[in-house]
Amino acid sequence: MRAPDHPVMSKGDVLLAVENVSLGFGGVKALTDVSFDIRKSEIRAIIGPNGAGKTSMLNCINGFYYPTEGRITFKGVKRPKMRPYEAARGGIARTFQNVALFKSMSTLDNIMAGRSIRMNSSFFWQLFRHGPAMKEEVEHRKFVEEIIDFLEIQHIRKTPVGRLPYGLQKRVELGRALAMEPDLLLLDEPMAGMNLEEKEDMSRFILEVNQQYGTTIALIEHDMGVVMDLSDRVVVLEYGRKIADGTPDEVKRDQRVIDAYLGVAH
Amino acid sequence: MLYREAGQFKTNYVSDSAIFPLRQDRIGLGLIILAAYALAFLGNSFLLQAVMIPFLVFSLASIGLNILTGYTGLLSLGTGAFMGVGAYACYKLMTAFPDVNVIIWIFVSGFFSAAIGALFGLPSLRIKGFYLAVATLAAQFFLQWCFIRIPWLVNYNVSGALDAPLRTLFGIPIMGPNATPQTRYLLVLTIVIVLTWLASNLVHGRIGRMWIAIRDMDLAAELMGIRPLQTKLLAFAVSSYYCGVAGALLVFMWYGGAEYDVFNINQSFFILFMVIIGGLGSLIGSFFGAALIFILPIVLGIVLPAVLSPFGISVGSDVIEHLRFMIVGALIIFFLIVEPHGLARLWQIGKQKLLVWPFPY
Amino acid sequence: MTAAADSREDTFPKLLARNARIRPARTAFRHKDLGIWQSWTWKEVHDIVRAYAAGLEALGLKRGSKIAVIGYNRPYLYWTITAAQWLGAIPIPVYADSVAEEMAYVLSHAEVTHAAVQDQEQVDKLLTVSDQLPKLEHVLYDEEKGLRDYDHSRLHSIASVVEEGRARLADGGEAAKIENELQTGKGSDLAIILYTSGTTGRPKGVMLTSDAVIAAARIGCDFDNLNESDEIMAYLPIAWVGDHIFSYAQAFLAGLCVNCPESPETVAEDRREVGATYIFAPPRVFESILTLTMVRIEDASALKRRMFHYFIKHANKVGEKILNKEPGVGAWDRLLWQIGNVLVYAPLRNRFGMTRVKVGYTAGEAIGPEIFRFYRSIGVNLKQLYGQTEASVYITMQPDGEIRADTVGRPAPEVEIRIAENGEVLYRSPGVFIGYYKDDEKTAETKTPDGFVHSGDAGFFDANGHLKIIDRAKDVGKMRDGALFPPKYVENKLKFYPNIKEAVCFGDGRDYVSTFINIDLVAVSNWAERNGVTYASYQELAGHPRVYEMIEKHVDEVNRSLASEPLMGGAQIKRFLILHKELDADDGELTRTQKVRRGFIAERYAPLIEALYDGSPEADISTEVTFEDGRKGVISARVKIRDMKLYPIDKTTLIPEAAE
Amino acid sequence: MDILYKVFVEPFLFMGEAPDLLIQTLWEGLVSGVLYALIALGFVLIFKASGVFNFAQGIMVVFAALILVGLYEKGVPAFLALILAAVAMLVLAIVVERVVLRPLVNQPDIILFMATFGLTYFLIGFGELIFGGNPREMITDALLLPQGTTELDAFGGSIRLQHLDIAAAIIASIMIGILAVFFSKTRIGRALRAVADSHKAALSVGISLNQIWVIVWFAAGLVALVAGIMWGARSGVSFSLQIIALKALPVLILGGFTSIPGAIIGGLIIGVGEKLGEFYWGPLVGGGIETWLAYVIALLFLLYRPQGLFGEKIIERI
Repeated sequence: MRAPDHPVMSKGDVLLAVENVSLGFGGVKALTDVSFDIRKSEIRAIIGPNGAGKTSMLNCINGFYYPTEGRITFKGVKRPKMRPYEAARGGIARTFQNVALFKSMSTLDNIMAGRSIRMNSSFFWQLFRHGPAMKEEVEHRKFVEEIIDFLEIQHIRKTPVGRLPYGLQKRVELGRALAMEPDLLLLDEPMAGMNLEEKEDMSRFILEVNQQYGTTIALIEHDMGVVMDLSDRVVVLEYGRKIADGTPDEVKRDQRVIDAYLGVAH
Repeated sequence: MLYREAGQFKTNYVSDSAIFPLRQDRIGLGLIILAAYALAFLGNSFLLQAVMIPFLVFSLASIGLNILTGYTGLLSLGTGAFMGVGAYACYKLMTAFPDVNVIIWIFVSGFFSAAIGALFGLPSLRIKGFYLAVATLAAQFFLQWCFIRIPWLVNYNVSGALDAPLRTLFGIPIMGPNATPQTRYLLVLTIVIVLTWLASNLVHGRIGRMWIAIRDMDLAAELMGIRPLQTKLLAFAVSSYYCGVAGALLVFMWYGGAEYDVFNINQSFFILFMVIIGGLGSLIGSFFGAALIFILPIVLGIVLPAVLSPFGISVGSDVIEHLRFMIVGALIIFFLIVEPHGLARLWQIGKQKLLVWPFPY
Repeated sequence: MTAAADSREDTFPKLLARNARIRPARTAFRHKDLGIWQSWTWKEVHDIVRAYAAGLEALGLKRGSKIAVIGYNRPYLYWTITAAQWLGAIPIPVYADSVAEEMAYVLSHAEVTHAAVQDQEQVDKLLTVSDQLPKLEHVLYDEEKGLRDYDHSRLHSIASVVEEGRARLADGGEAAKIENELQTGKGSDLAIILYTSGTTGRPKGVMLTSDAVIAAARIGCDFDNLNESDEIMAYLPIAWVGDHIFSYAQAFLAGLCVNCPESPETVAEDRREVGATYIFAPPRVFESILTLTMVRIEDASALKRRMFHYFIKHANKVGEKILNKEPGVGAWDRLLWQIGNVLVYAPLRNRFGMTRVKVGYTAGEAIGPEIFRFYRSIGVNLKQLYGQTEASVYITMQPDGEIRADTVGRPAPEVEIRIAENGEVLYRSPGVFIGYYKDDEKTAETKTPDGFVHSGDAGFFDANGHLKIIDRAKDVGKMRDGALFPPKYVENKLKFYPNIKEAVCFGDGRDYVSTFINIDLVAVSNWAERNGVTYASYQELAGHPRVYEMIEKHVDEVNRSLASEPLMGGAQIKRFLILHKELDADDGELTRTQKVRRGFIAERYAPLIEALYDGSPEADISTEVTFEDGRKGVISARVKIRDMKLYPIDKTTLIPEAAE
Repeated sequence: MDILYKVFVEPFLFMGEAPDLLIQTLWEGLVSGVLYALIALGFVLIFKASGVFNFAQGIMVVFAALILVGLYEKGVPAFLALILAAVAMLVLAIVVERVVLRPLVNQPDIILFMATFGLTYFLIGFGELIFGGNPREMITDALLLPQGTTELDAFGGSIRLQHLDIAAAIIASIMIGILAVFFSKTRIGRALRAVADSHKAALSVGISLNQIWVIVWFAAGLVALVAGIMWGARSGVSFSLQIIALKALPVLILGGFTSIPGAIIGGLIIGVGEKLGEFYWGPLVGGGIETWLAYVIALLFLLYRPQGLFGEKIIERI
């Protein structure tokens, strides 16, 4: 796969910084004064018990919500209030906790749809499905096929995703996000509802994406176990506040984390 | 059963992403088109004038609405009005520039309805579902009001009606009272085939995927960088273009002349029926829907008296009309219960069955 | 053109050069990759292989060195074989699914210096056993995925080797050297070593010369008229002799096109897309396709189901005769078959991906006659052959018009066969091997001084001169009266009935043959439903008198069929019982590959065997079993035994037509 | 500038100059607003309980009125005809539940919406088959609805109040009141509210979903009957009446699809707004803007507040 569009940053630089972010809906505070950063080419996990504000955090990062206070800097630039598609075009891709695929489309078309932002042949040629339009279609198809190959989903290439089992749907969703060639990939509970084998597969893919393409990954997990093996650094949220931040080992030893997880069945 | 997939392998992406990858489908399509052209020479004027021309025109309008409602998931009740815009635009253009071939004006008139459609599509960014339907209803009633209140649109014609002037192509009358049903049928058929082909190209490419993405999961689509407003407006524009051309054909190639109330709210509903019964998100479904909703009542009008008379029930034409309403209504409910995804789904299932024959799956 | 026309090309690289010359633009290989069938013409293949050979030479591959080829069917792995042969090196294909230890044995036994593998998985396997492979210098891989960060000092992508070779070929001297290597190769050179897994002991390396492989390939090509317009699907292990002959040797010889599937999961679909004209599959593949067909058709609407069964029945009646172009089929029956062809047979062939099949082969083990006939009756020209690695496959084949379900055909062209005293089949042909690699003792045991090879299988020729294989020679026992007792032969006859899942026969050194039978739960419960037999458990069903009655009919038919074969008549089943539980690998009764462990069963069910031979009408047995959840328990049962009527052995009429 | 003056200044000056006309317009707007609200109520009832957007509400109005008038013409006493018309609406509710709703349960909204289209067509055909397609007079006298006009002298002019309008306003208000009480005070009413929240909750109250559907469709039928009488009395009973049902849409948009007070207030806003617009601004563009003004008002309102007047702010989640 190609190098990302912004080669100016190198491994270890801060790709995205969250500074004192708070988010409220009416009277309810989902996030309170959260700060952390995500560095280039790392796997960063955001964990916490249910209702800790993990998904809200992700939604802030990709522009779906705008923080009520604080600021988010991406690639060194403070993020203005923006529409989600602008964040996507800026290089942030994501998957969703409850798979949000385009149900009626095939695996192939879903991932092709992920290429939409990189396709720009004119409407005119699209009308004729020839010339530049077809050339572009073929070019991106090749790219998508590589993703399909990478995720080992050749056998479901032309199956409508609505008919796929959950585990495969999650994989297709990852493929769709990869198709965007993001600088930052957000994964919202990528392993939720999976069996052990599927979890292992998914972990392998996440690691490979990170290693092969150097994609920066931020992932949310409810379950601590998987995350600890996978991530370089972990930030722990509880009731919308950050309670710990560090390497998996540091976090594991943190008393507040242990307390937060006590009594939480998982 | 008829399919032989064996040996139909693809060695490049162009042929793999063909719209009809299977040879048998291509042959079938070719035969249908051939038959449609042959009909011009085999069918009588009644068949062409009263059945085929309107069927094709309504199919085209259905394709238009299907692009918006079926592919992009935006419900519209303003189809009739958008058709009207096309018709009035065509009339103005034809009469203002009589020297330019009318076929060009038919295609150009669509751009006017596309623009109006996109304008009324603007609220679609903020409102969805039935709420959006109300926005399109505003378009319907407002435009209809314009058709009545702006006499300029009909060149200050006292009757307030549109009429088809005589126009020719290579000396053959193609519009107006002298144009034979055969010529008009051939013209309409060609236009419909060309526009269907273009629509098929669109919905199978990047734009189609973006539309479907918006329909299936608009938030996910936006988070993938698809601009919702542009995509929706494009759908409105393309959809209205098709409706506009259909409207122009409706008035000038079928009726030969019409008043504003051709484009009333009932026309909008009529087209919507076709789309739903035919199948949301299917081009071929648009043809099926048009056939069922338009041709079925005609068939009933012929069949019902024949069926009822042996029982000594002689029926007036008004009773036939009422029965037609009832039967169409009942059929709509029946089809929705049997196959809510429309005739296109039945067609799909049928094809799939042939493909896996003799197995059930 | 048939392959026999050209005989100057005595090695595969030379055949490749010839193909590039006489059919440069014809497609040689296809591989479904990245969603489409990537294709290469003979000329392209030739250019790649030539460059590849140059690249391999640069990596130190020399005449006589060995290179392992490990992976699924990929064009570049086939080309590795050719490139190695170009240089006079010996390719050693290895089963891709073998575990690292097995692989290490073969690789170290063969003293390979190079290995070309498919992907990361295989590279990892080699890395884990690298300490056992001190001679292994370079590892080449086809798919780069996951390997980017590996140490590349001894690891190369095949593409980079080919590129390197291409660059070197730009130099005239190098090109001449490579050309020289090509010409130096002779037909009598060792072309390949194929390791046979073997049921016992370590794998043995079967050494085959180019002459042998090409001669064998030619036998097959001429026999069935294969030519460059044919297509084959390469999906069986490349280390297996069949694949080497069909998808490699015959492809190069006849110029036919080799199609590699996308992945093991997509073989069925890929096969349908390609529409191969020349197919090969072991019986279990045909069997599972048929089973799936029958299961699926049961879900079809009643009308379709009736239509299907009606026409299949009709095909059963006349289909084979029509395929064989035999006389005696009435016009009406022909018409009916044609209608059936439109409604059922042709669509079925389409679903199976067999629409364009010119000839299909099955071999390796016995195929059920119903299964075999089913395919032939719907118009698939399926044949059987009997072959071995040591013979470069071909020993016997079925000529057109003489195809029967119960024999493996006549000796293939240029093959001589004789039957030893103990029933063992011996053969001699131009395709036979030189010997086992580094195992002269075994070679001497297997090859007679006059060049005949012990097949290890027992068999006999029937009245029509067709060979029938009955069992492994060492498994064929003798009954007390001296009659042959081939357990597998009898068991297979039983197992061809769908209601019988497994059968275990006893009789070696005994007065008569007796049998354990395992019913097939799916088939029998279906039967029970149709016949109003109610039951609460497997055990109850197995012991049901009406089930016994039904199985008894099957056994009786088997006896009748055995009686009609002079040599086999003594092995008729005198007594049988139906086991109260399914034989299960979890209980150690079957191997993991679902083969019966005869000795273990004899031990475990000793009381039952005793009862079979002491005349008692029933016997008690209790066995420990492992349930699906891993719990252990004991089940006990009283099992009934049935006595059978034996038929007089037919010594006079040697017509094995009534084989059922 | 002239345009701006004509649009933004002159109409208001005119209002101040002739307050009697303003009051008259407001009154007329109020009356039609009440009737819009009544029709919208029918929608809300069904939407709340079954999630179905009942396009057939309009034809139900016509159908109910036609039965009433038709029976009366056949010689049935007026009030008996009224009861029989109500019974007919009950039968219709049962048939609809059996034939349309039950087989389509769990289908997407749009499918159910389309089914009510089918129902509309069927009822149009059926109604015309039985009663013929000609417009009828509503039997106002027989139903003891008042006729005549009262003129009030006030605001420097005179305001004409049709007695019928007064009656309509009163009856509609009573109807709305009854429904409000029904919903908040009775067991079934509470169950209906529960069903709007969750189908499971309704089941726990011990009423089957099917029964609830019959009840709401019947209630909507009764509302339709009342609306039919009122509209019929004002402008005759004909199939063109069904188009007024579409007017209920902007009302619903304003008021929200599930809110009864919303429907009432929405109805009034639309009714009054429409009449004011037509009277004061209509002449600027040649009149007749009543046909679309309601929709444009709703549209503009939607752009400002997509969730409607009484809807909660939608927080989208993913």
